[in-house]
Amino acid sequence: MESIWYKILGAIITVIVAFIVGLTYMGLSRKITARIQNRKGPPFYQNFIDALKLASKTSAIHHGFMQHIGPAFMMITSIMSVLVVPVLTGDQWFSNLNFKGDLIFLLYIMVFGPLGMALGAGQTGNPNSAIGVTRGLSQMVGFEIPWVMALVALMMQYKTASIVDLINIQQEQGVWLMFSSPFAFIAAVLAMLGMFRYSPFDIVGAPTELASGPVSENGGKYLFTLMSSNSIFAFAKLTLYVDLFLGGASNIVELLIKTFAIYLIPMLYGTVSPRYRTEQAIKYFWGWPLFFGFLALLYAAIF
Amino acid sequence: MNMQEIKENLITHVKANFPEAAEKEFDGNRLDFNVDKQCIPSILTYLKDRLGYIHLSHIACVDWLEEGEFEIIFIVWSPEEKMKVFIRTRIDREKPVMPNIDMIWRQANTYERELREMFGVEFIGLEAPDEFLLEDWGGPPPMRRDFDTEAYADDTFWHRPGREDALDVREEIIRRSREEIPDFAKKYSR
Amino acid sequence: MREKATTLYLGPQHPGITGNMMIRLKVEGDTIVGATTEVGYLHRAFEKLQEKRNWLQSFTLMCRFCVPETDPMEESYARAVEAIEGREVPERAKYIRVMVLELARLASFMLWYGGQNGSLGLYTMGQWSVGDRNYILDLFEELTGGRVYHMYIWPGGVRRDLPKGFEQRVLKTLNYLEKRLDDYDDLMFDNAIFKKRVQGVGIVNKEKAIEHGVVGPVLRGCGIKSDIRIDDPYEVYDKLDFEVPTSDGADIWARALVRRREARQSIRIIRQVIDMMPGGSVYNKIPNPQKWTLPKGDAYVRTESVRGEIGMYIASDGGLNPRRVHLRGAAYVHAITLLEDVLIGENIADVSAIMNSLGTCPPEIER
Amino acid sequence: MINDKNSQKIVDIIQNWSRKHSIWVLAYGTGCGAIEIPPTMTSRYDAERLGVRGAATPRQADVLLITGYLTTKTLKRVIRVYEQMQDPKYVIGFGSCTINGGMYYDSYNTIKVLDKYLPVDVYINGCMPRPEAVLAGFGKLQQLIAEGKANGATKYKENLEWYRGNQKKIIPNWVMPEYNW
Amino acid sequence: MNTIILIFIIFLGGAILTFLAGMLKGILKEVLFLASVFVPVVLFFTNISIGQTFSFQAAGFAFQWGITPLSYVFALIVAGLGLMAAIYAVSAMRNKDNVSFFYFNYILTIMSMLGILFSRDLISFFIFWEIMTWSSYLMVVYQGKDVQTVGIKYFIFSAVGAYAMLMAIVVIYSLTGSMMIDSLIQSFPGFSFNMQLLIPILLLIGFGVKSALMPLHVWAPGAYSHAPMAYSSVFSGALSKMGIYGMVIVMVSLISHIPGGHWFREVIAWLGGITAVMGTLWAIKQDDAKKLLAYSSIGQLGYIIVGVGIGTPLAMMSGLFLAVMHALFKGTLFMVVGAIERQTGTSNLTEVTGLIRKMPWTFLAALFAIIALAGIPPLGGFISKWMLYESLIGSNHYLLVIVIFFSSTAAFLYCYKFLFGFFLGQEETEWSHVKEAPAMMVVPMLILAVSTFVLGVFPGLILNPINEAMQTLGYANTQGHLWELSIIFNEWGNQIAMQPIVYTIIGIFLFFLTFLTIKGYKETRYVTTKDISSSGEVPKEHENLTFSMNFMQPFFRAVEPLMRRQIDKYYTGFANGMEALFDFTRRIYTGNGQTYAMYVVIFVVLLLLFKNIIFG
Repeated sequence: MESIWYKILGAIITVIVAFIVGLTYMGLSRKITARIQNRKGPPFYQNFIDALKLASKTSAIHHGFMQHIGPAFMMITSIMSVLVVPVLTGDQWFSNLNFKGDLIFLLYIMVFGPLGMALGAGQTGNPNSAIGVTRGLSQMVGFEIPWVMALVALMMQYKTASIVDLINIQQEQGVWLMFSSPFAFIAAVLAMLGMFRYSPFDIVGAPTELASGPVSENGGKYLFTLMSSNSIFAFAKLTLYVDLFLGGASNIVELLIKTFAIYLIPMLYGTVSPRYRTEQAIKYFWGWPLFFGFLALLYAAIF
Repeated sequence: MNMQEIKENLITHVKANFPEAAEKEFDGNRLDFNVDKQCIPSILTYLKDRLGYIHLSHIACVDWLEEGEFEIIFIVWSPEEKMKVFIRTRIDREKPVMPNIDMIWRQANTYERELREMFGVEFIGLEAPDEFLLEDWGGPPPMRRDFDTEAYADDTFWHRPGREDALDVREEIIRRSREEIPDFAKKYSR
Repeated sequence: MREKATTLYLGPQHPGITGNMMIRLKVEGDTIVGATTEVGYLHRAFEKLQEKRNWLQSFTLMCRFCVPETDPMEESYARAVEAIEGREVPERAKYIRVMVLELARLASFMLWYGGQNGSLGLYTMGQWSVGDRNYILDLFEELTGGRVYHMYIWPGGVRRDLPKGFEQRVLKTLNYLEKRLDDYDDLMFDNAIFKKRVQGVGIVNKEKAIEHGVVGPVLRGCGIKSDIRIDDPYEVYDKLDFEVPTSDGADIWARALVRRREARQSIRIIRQVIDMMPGGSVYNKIPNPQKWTLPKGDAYVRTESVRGEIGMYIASDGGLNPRRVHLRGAAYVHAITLLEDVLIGENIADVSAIMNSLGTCPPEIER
Repeated sequence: MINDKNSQKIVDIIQNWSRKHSIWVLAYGTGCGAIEIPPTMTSRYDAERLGVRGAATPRQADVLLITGYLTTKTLKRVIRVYEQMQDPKYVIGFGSCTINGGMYYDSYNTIKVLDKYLPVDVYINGCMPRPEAVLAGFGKLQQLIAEGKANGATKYKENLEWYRGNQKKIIPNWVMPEYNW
Repeated sequence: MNTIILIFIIFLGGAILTFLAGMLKGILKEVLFLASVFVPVVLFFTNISIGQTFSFQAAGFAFQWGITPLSYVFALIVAGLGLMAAIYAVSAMRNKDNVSFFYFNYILTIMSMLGILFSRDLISFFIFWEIMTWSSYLMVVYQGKDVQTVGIKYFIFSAVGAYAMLMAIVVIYSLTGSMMIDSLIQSFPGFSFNMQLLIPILLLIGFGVKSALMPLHVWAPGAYSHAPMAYSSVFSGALSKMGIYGMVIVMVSLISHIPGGHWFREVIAWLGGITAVMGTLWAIKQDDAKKLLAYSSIGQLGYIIVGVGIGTPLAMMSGLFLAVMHALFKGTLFMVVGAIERQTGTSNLTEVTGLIRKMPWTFLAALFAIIALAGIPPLGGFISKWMLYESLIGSNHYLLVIVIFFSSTAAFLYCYKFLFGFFLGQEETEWSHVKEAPAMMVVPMLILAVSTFVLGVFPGLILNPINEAMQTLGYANTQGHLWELSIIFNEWGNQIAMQPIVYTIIGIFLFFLTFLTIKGYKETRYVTTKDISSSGEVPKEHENLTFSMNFMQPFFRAVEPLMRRQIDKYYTGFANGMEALFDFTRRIYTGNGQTYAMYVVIFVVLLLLFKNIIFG
């Protein structure tokens, strides 16, 4: 019984760490983007101030119960993802209840929140929200395919659906999956561009088109919850990539370095790209990423 | 063909078809025709289709309050001949009615909407929403000379007190010109 | 009864709108099936106010017509007044005017770079170009005292002569900007995604252009070589050597190409003007403004701005005030009937890009 | 614990500090002053280093920036947008025209004094105000927020009838949903 | 008296009595109807045990009725869903014309489905199959709309399936001399290879029609959407499972025994995969909720067929589990549509908007069902999806898993469209009069919806009978290494424990729900959907602010090449070709169903006559 409480405590700490790291990364990304754009940029802790500001907004409105609980759904997804993904290998405090780190479960729990959020956005009655949601769902169908191909390739190659096992395999072999199954890595990274919703795939909340899309009716505490959820989710996704392809991390510094290296890819790509139209984004994912996905499957089938 | 020949050529052509058009020549590439309002669509169509004046550059309206008339000026431009032609017409100020020309140039629609709203000129058969620039406007067409905007503004809006003191700025200018120019500003003075 | 198509309000409070106007879009899916523009959010009744101001006071109102590029308005007003009065302008003033106009064009192009890319989500471009635009505004500030409102080109010449060494500073800025324009090309025109987004979108073909009276880069973007500076030359443009770029695509991409080359032509013109700059006075003195009357008559002048031709009609009744001033900017034809027409069948995602590409500037419509 | 006076004070200080350093400006260019907003936000002046950034919809924004003259038609939209914003919210009047009508003092279509219709926290004067002036205005607003004096929204709530009366005087066709808090 | 025969007698008697009671007005016929469904179902649950049989001789054939573990699983679906839908139907069909005819057919359908499951011999199997087909056909044309197109399509395909099955039965009888299913299974390995191919193909045509397998699915969208919704939930939830039931027997008991049967099953699985993708894509395109659900059913049946077709223990388990889940959630969804259609008068997703505050309970049921349909944890749909993926990956079906995944990701699009179209969006004044559906309609929906949740947390409840069924089909016992009460495993031993997941989710949800509610409680206001940030403008009365037309257009631009052709067109082309070929029959061609059926009969008879020549 006692161990369960320790685990829960560890999980809560993990979530807090994820929240802090996620927000810091977003702040750093703003800083780096600013440097690329020839300006000083906000301090790296700017996002904490923004979050605190949103949390200290005194009033809030909602258009009904679904919108009220939409951010809570989003939180379920992000926290569950953090809990499923093993953060540090072999660390008692960061074993975070992971439910054996099942990949298929992770894929589906990742959809839970966006769909709940989409219902909340739908209830606002704002057409921009609904259009944003349809775009987001369409784009999701786009990038999930190469992403799943990469995962299926890994699962078939190593006969396991568990992230923990995949990390162990990497540590036993002493080589990262990034090198031992390169095509899966490429497909997954290309799909990741869509997952992080930086330019050119920021079509969901495109400000100049939809005025921030699904979140356009959310302010104050709702936006705060969404923002925290996004930062936790970003951390979860980054950790997942590190676990799958970069051999996991045994201490927190290694984890931070690896996740940030991964995080730079979509961010830097985003600063120099305009936004795709929805169908162009889908077609992009069904082009080269799909090709690499097939290569990954082929590679997995042969070896 | 120099400018003078172009003008003469144009006058002959227009005169042949619209004998009542009264021309007036100017320096440079400008030529005016005074016509009756009924032949506005036909003369514009003629200019556009036959003589290559394909660009409607402007439609302006001048309120000659004293004479009780609006003057409406259509300005067309020929990219071939590099010539501006002014088609002018005068209409009654009390009952301003004009033929519609937005089937000749689509953008005329916008001009006509503006004239309708700002001067109260009615264009027969103009299809456009009633309001253009103003919303819920209750007063007379505001661009008419007899509409006093200052009185209306005083009447409707609240003015911040203090503005009337600054009416005469000359004293202030004199006062300021005696001030010493700061050092950093000296290098900019010539 | 409720309509079938969804109504989507684009503006006035919307990040994607170019200024304070509104487009009421009717959409089915993400295809636009109907568009109505609504303007008038910026109607200040300049023309009415000018009837109350004297000829010089009217001049200060002129630059406030449309802010991205204020000098063509001043130029139009000055030339119209000069045409009615028959006032001569010193040669040096003409050259300075051309230089200021072209600098203003360049500044406006910088803003367009930012707007066009910002509408497509490439914000880095806007940060670069709008930041670099400050260097031009610095020059303006030195010359006229204002960053945006210059009130520099007035009837009879320009308000004051160039400061010492101003030409060198202009050339230095131009050298810098020329390098930066190459950077912009790398980011924007060599960008495959940008190309994908804008090619075949927002088509204004020749027929439509004639029908709607399209002007400026939009007209040149559909292959018609038309530029007021060449067709109806004013100031000293007929003495200068420059090209009028055209493109055949008729879409946003074609218009972007036209603007890209025009920005370089502006730099070329400024260099020539600085080379050819004569000496002499910069203005013919106007009489006491309180008693300044113009003869009865009217004038219509046209000036090429970044968005296209600006036409100004001024009628004088021989009094102290203008009888009637009527200005029509390029957006007056682009942003209402043409925009409503072009938007049908386009994607919601492209509305903002199309507006930027057509050069809609609401204050020009509403005045 | 929160009800305790001293701890409430500390909470207030922290909250005001965060509000001060995170100012989300609603993307609404109401007038010609909007032309100096891009330079303020971009590389040379870079307002983002002060925590100022754009917000797409009124629900997310903190500051309504009235960039210049307001026509009666725009005023209606501005009121609508202002009432949709969440507390605490601030208004910055930008340019001479918001203060006393500026050069449009006799125009029939623009309002002359903004604070009759909306509670203005900070005025930035000039025609047009330079980016430095805008930054200074934001600085002033930050100062007011930190001191807890930027309470225009409270004033608006308390004097809603007076504001409403002024607004309805110049907007004849009042079809907006009622603002009830 | 034997309980089995008692059940059927009550069913039959109830049906006739209800039909006769239709002359009388009032509550009597409703009570009779409910009783005649309720009593046999209760009898089934209480008095029937597996292995019980009842046999008799008639007309020279031996008939045997009894229940096997496999049919017990399906009988659970039929009995449970049949009962719920019956309760729902009483309220839903009140004040409709000709209700007693509906009741009559409904009872007959339930009876015939149970009959199919009880039959141990092919004759009674076929007879019940025909009763089921006929009663469902009468239901499809019950509302009298588009009988010429929809009804005939259904009729023709059913007839084709039935005759194919009949032909198979004839062949089997000629080969074995027995009508028993068991004897067929026993003697099947001894058949010649041609027969081994012919019999399963003919049977699969019959079953494939009912389970809407890809080239045979054409009838389904029309038929599902034209029947009364109270019936459609049974139609899609239970009746289509009869095809699956047959397929399971054919796949496992027959095809496994033929050499190269592995490839045969691959083909079926791929057909299922394509069915899933096309069904999903077409579902996204529909604007009518009934059609959407109909296509969605086709897609979901595709998953089941994939699971059954692959046939590894995990796959078979997932297929059967999804069959149960599909009955639950699709039954609920059809009921939801029925309730909304009853309250608003239309089921068009582009017209109805913003019912969430008007019909909250219906929304709750729909929400649960949709989450289950989308396969999102922790509801039951996830279990089946998870098992399906793991089985596909475990059995090295590289591409099929991608196809299935594409289909199930794309399914989110129509899931959202369904919920958004009916319940979310602007609350328009034209629907302000709408009230919540009567309790008799809401309660069955909620019961079914909640059961998806229960089965999601404790999948073992239904995996237990499935496991038993699979053991009789020749699979090893999977309890303990593939599933426990609330834990499921894949073939490599990776596991998903549902209970801690559910508790964590509920914990997080409650925490943030409390946070969102308590924080600034006094200053949090509800505003109407008209008060949205529409760019500062106040929308006009007649303007539509709900986004509903061409909902997923950008997606369709991307998948355009897939959608270009309709299977329907091939059939039309085929029919046109037939017409040209039989040009001389033009005089007797009347354009109605009988003629088409005639073609089929002639074709089948010809096939039967020349079977020896064709198949040697």
